[in-house]
Amino acid sequence: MNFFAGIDVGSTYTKAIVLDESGAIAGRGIQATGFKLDAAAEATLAVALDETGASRDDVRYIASTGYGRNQVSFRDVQATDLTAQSWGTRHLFPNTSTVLDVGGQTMKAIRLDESGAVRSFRLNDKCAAGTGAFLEKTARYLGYPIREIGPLVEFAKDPVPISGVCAVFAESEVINHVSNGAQPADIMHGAMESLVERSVRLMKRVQMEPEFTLVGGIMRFPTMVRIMGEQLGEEVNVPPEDMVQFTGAIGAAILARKRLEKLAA
Amino acid sequence: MTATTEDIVGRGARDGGELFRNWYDGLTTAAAKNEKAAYVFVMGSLAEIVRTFDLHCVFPEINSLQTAVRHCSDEYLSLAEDHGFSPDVCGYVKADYALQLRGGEHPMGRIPPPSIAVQTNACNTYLKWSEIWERMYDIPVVTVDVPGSRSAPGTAVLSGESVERDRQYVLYQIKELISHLETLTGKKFDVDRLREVLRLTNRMGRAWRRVLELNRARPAVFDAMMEGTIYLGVANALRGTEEGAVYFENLVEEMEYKAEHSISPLVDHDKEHRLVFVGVPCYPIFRRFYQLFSEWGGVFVSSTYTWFASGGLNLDFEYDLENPVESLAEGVMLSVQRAGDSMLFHDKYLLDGIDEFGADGVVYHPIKSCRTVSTSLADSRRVVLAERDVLCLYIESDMMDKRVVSEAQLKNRIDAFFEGLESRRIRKATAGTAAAPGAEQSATTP
Amino acid sequence: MAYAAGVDVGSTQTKAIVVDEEGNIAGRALLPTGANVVQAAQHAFEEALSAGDVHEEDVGFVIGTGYGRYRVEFGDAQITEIVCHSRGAAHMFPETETVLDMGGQDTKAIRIRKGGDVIDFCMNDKCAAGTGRFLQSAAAALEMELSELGPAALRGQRPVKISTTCTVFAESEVLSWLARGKKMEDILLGVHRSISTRSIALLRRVGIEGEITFTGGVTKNDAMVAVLDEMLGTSLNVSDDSHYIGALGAALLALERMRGARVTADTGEVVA
Amino acid sequence: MSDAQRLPASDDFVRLMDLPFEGGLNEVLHECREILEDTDFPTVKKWREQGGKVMGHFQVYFPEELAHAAGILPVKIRGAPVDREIADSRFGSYMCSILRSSLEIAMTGRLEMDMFVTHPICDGARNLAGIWSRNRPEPAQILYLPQNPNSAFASTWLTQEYRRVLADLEAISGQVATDADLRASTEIFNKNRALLREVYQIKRETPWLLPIHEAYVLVALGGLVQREEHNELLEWVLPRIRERDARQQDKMRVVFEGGFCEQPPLDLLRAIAEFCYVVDDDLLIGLRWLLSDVPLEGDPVNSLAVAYLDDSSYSPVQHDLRKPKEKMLLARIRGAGAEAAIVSAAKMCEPGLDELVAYSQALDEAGTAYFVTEFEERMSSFDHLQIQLETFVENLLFN
Repeated sequence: MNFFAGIDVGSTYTKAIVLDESGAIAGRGIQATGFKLDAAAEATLAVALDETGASRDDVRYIASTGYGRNQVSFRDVQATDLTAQSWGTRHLFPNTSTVLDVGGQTMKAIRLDESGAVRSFRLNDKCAAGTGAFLEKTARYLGYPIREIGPLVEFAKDPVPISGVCAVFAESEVINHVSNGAQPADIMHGAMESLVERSVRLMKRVQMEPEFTLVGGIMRFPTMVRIMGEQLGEEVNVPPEDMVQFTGAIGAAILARKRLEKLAA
Repeated sequence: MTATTEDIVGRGARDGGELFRNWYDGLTTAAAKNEKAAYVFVMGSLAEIVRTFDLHCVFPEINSLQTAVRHCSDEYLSLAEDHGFSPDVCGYVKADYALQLRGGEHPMGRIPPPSIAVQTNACNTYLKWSEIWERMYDIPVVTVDVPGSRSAPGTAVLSGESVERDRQYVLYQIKELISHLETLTGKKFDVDRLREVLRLTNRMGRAWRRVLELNRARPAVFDAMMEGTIYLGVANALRGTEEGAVYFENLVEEMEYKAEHSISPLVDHDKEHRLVFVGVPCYPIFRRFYQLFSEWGGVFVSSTYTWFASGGLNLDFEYDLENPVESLAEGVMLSVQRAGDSMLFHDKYLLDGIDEFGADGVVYHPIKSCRTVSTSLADSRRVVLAERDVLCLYIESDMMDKRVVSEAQLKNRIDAFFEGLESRRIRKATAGTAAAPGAEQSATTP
Repeated sequence: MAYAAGVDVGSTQTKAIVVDEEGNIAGRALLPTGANVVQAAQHAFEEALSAGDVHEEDVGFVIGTGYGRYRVEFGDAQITEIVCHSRGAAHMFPETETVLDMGGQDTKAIRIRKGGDVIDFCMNDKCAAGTGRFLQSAAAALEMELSELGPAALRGQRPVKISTTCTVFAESEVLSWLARGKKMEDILLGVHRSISTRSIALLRRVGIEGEITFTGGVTKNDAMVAVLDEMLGTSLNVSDDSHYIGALGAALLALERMRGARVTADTGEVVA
Repeated sequence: MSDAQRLPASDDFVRLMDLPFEGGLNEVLHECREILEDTDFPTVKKWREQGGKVMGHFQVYFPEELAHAAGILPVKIRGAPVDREIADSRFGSYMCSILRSSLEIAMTGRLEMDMFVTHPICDGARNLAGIWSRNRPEPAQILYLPQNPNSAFASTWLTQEYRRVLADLEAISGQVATDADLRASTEIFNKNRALLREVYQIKRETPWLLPIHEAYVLVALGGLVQREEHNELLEWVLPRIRERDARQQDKMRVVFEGGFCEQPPLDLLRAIAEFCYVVDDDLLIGLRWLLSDVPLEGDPVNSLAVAYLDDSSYSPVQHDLRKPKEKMLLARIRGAGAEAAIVSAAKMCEPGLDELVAYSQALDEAGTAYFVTEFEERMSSFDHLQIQLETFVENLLFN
């Protein structure tokens, strides 16, 4: 039995996906990345293989992606997050033509062509304003762990505006709001709105078209998706909870499979 | 208060607002009737020559700043940024770009599109700006290239003859501009009409200079950053018109009256901190920005904005009505050169300003949008501090982009600035007086 | 016995100091600011009181300073930290003519007359680049305690050139240098140098004169002090209590106000 | 031709570089890079040690023939990736790096000069005249290059402006530049420009022989030595580059646009070279501003002025109705047979950033693949750019 693996080495987590010959997902793994990227990749792949019951030798081709893609010594090929995310997204939502990927410190808008290949893309500038970090800092400041952000903002009644051109200065805005008695839920909601605003702006830069698919860790908040939908005036696709973090790895695995086919041909 | 006081005091602000609205109504009608409009700029203004051909004058800078004053600049800015403009470039340009995309839709009415754009190089961004209209409308863009000072005053590399050459160069270009306008309008250039327009500008200029000068009075008679900016708007929009000239002659009357009766913009004017403002105001929070200073008793007795952005009205120069065209060329050259000097080499101008207006402090407001006025501020500030016993405040924000205007950050700096000014005042007041109880505290203070 | 107090509510820490009539420190306290600024100020003040076991009713005047100064609801007056740091620095190191305060989200360079009168000051504008926060990001990236950074950086040999100025991106740049096999010590040294370079640019903006006193939380970081000393070619005034200087300045100013004498906002001058 | 045989011993100029010609092409190129990246500007120091005068001129263009004829070494001021411990205190937050670092290298004594000239190319650069004169002893001035090259009077006026600057240069060197001197200098610079055109011809026709970062080094050195020596170097190097046995790879042919003023780090160019062949660019366009030989007949100063106005390249900082920038870029792409473009601008560079908008729109309409990126002279990690380049290439690879 032949398998194909995609490994997404992110700054915080490393994700691995194993596809079987049919291209169906056979196994997956996720582990904290840490400093030893190569080891993390190896370990995560092992976890994914356990799930499939396949052995390491059954893996015919391995593609790595994510910021540590070049550190994966046992890879056969590597691809950037942009390429991997695009193929992964396309796998989950075949009609996607605009992808937004908001991560901890990066924001990427990707426009796909009919074939699913990347047509154009934009990355956020080298300043953290308007990235996930902005949201996390706000939450951390309000004393909420990331996982509680989602439930929290559901209770927002009267969102407060957060501009903050600098992710750190945004805190002093938050300080003011807090001490003016604003509710944490409303502040977080405000922060999300400003983050969504920035995302939409980035997507406009790539001449966005529906369907829209949101990937990346930050998008797990339903409220975020709702706000995004409102601002776009369009339904937006979001990978199922258990897939959110794996789109990159899926894409990589697909590329591994495509690549081997191409080489075989 | 006597009836006269009520009539006179604040008249400039009242009438100014009305003139301004009428002016925008005029533009709105022009837009509706598809009448030709020429886009001109405040620095090195070429409004006079344009008026001579009965074209509507549109000042894109004023349109843009109005969107900020009317709290809608962010809509315009983000529309432009959606089209690829960087957050780091001039907000005026971006707001105007969006304005054009929105078919001239503006909080004050509707702005007609340009039939021609006329500019000097007083600001290099003018050139990039009009290239946008060139692409959008395929209209003639005429640049009058004015060579500025080649180096700092005192180290002059300009001999009389090179000044003469520069004058010829500018004059030649003005003549080229005139034939462009003749082609555009199909009208023959009427020198007597120009003479008339220049006469009116001369009248306005005389009054404008008098108004600025009257603020040397103690207490100050108006806030150069707040009211001054309103007056400036009228000066630019209506230069070369009868109503403009009359407006400023009335304004002189108002200011003389205020000086005579010690009427100040401040509630408690014997505590006034006399300040010089350097740069462009913070329009997104215009009134609040003013209050951050006035709450502490700060009044801007002078503002470099009223110099460099007045199209040369601040200069001791009057058009020679015997040779209107030559004199216009000369005026444009002078106003662009001095505007440039007041930025590139402005420590000298500031020192004079500080002395003439008896200022206690200088507020530098460099802005993200404008490198023309902001580039030298951090550096000239050092010179001013070394040359005069004044306190300087350096605060960065923007004149259009609310995203970089952080009131908390501004207030913190402004408060510290005034705490410093207050303590200086007390120190000066008590300098020489016998040490008071507890004075050992200040043993180390010179 | 009468006392005066100063409460310095910073973006990360809140400090309180109580002084007696002679201006000697009677009690002090330091707390994380957290989300509830008002509470943080209150608690710090109470802790300082009990530390010096002083009764609240014996405190005649309280001045609030720092970002949360208007949240010190029990305060009798507010004064900006620029002025308080100047006053405190002048008290702790009388020869001070230049003050560098490195805090959580801003860095301040202040020129003062001996005694504490502010001549000129500059702060980082635009964003938090080059502030103490940069160190926090680095610490987070390396999963280290803030207090471990200094010692590690001091072991650095070849400082890495940190190109980002964004405090948030510092995190990813640190990681990418690690990924490229750079030694953690060298990266940290690079981080310290990049912050110092920016601070020194601020100092030059106000002009460097006389003794330089280093204040704020980052004074606890020996590496930062060492790097600044080296790059400035002089040694900064630093003491174990340097991070209390803002609160101390506020307390001293409070003391003078309390004495009923009319006191200038930012100097020790007392006028009948 | 063997490396042993050295160069014509023409010694009517001062050699400021000591290149290991006997070591062969790669050693020479390596040494060239060392010299170019040395932020202590060894060639300029050497020139001054021998009593030579130096005129530093800010980007983009300066008629260096004038300085050369007056016996002065014209040095192209293009910033440097140095830590800015002094200069940053002289500027606000929203200024580009090249302004800051140019002042830094002067104030830290890395680059000493006898005269500084800037131009009204942008709102920041012209301010250098004032900032320089407040911070530096050497005279600082502005050479006004016309922003209305479409005026019939422009060349007359520019000729006079050139004469004005020439007089100031002569005063510095105490050496009068006769028309004969000026013609001689023009001839040397004509030759230099011809050789630089050859460099770009190689990049267009056989890009695998000369990656962009090597080409850049060769071109840029012209701003640091006398042109005679630069010509000597190019004449030695070019034939040897043509003889290289490098294999052509399957790489994307791109045009790099956005290097007219602040310079991208050499490693950024190297990163680009890993993924693409850069077949044309606007790096240091000022050295190549004049497109063909300047005529040697007639008033030599006037010839230079006319060439600047009527026979010249384009940049975002010159407004000329005859040169709509976006159309010029498309022409450059066509001319070089490129498939894609990297359109970039230096951080905080207003003219460059404004131009990106027009460039993007024009490229979209033309259906040319491109990506937009910002750079800074002292950036040290290029993940941003690399990820975009890789993505481009991958889409060829996987489809």
